[in-house]
Amino acid sequence: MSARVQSESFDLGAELSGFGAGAGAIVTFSGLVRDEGGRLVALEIEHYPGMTEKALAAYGAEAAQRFGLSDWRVIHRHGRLAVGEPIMMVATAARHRQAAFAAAEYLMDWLKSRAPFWKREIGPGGAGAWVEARSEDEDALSRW
Amino acid sequence: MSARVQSESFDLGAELSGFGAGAGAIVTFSGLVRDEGGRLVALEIEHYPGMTEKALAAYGAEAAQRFGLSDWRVIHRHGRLAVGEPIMMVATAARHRQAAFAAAEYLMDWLKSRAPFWKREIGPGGAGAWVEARSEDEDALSRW
Amino acid sequence: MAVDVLYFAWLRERIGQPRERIETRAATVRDLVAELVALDEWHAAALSDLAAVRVALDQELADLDAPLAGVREVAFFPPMTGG
Amino acid sequence: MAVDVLYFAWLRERIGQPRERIETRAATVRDLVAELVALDEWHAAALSDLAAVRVALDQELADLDAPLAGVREVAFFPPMTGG
Repeated sequence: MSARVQSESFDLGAELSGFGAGAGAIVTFSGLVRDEGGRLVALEIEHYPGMTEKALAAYGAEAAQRFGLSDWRVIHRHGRLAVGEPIMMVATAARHRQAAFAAAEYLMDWLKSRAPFWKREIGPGGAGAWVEARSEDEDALSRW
Repeated sequence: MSARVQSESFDLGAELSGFGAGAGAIVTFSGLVRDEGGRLVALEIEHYPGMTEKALAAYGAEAAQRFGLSDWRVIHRHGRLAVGEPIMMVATAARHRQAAFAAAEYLMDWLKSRAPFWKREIGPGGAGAWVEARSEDEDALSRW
Repeated sequence: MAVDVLYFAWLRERIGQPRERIETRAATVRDLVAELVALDEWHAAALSDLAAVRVALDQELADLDAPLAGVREVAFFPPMTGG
Repeated sequence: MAVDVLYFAWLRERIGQPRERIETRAATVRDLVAELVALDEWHAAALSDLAAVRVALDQELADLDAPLAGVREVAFFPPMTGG
């Protein structure tokens, strides 16, 4: 049961070692930097130190209670992340698969629209546009 | 894009190394042997050699097409698996998280009720009951 | 014609063997089941409740009314519990 | 009272600084925005379209009509794009 905000990379396999012991179902999500057809070389991720950690821990605890998770983990990076690098991950452990899937999707929907991170595109020529929030991401929250 | 049936264990982290390169979203599910409150020491999993491999490959290919996956992997074990060991995993890679989540859940729903595996409980005293199919698992298929 | 008939999980245990070769004139799976049930008490016990039995023909799921023409391998088993 | 006002992403860039200390008598976030907009053209540009601005009070998401009494840190930023 932990939330981390960090600039260093992480290894999904290493993070999962020992995760969810005793559970029947483990779901993970990881988000990676896409090159958007060659338009991007990296993303620069800004965040709100202090609030970020609190928000991730709060959403994790909420998901744990709502879906009866036996374990959960959230890691989100900030700073400059090259194409192909992991941006973040969530992992959820529960008795059955439905709860583990639902909790991972719930966490992702909250992180996308309610955790204080902002992505900026970095192209071959340097810093580009701030990524705009997608209305689908906002809409996704309404299902919970 | 691969399906495997094997008696050996596998390491989720190792399986994901290089998986889904170029994708933005990776979802994994892994199922582990639960001890059911101390009632079990292992599961024995029987399967239908020949049909199993075909079924897993077919469901994977179907999910890839339906959800636009850039990569997928299914591994399912058979034989005697001790409590805490991984039973199976699916991994899906797509551009966005919705497709990756939906494809992983779709694959799990198919594997649970349509792939030729049968689980038997092994208690401290030896072989016990065959696990009965859950009506929720059958119902889960109807949503697709 | 001759078909290989395979059994899995508790059907295999009740019948006492994992496979057998059967000479049959059955037109459908249901007809074949009737012939098997008539063989002995073990087949009868295993195949008594068809709601609990699933069928594959040449390794593809099928239903009880599927035709057997050209089929080489018929498998009977309980509802699957993978994943 | 004095509050620390923080800006992130393009709001930070338009305003030209990540934080500032503001003496204010504003009762709500909306009142504070009005005072900030009156400061100079950069604040006005950053805070012109409030539909595109999100607010946190002491690191908790809040809305524009939330009261400022007792608040020490106010943050303005665009819709979040984590994950």
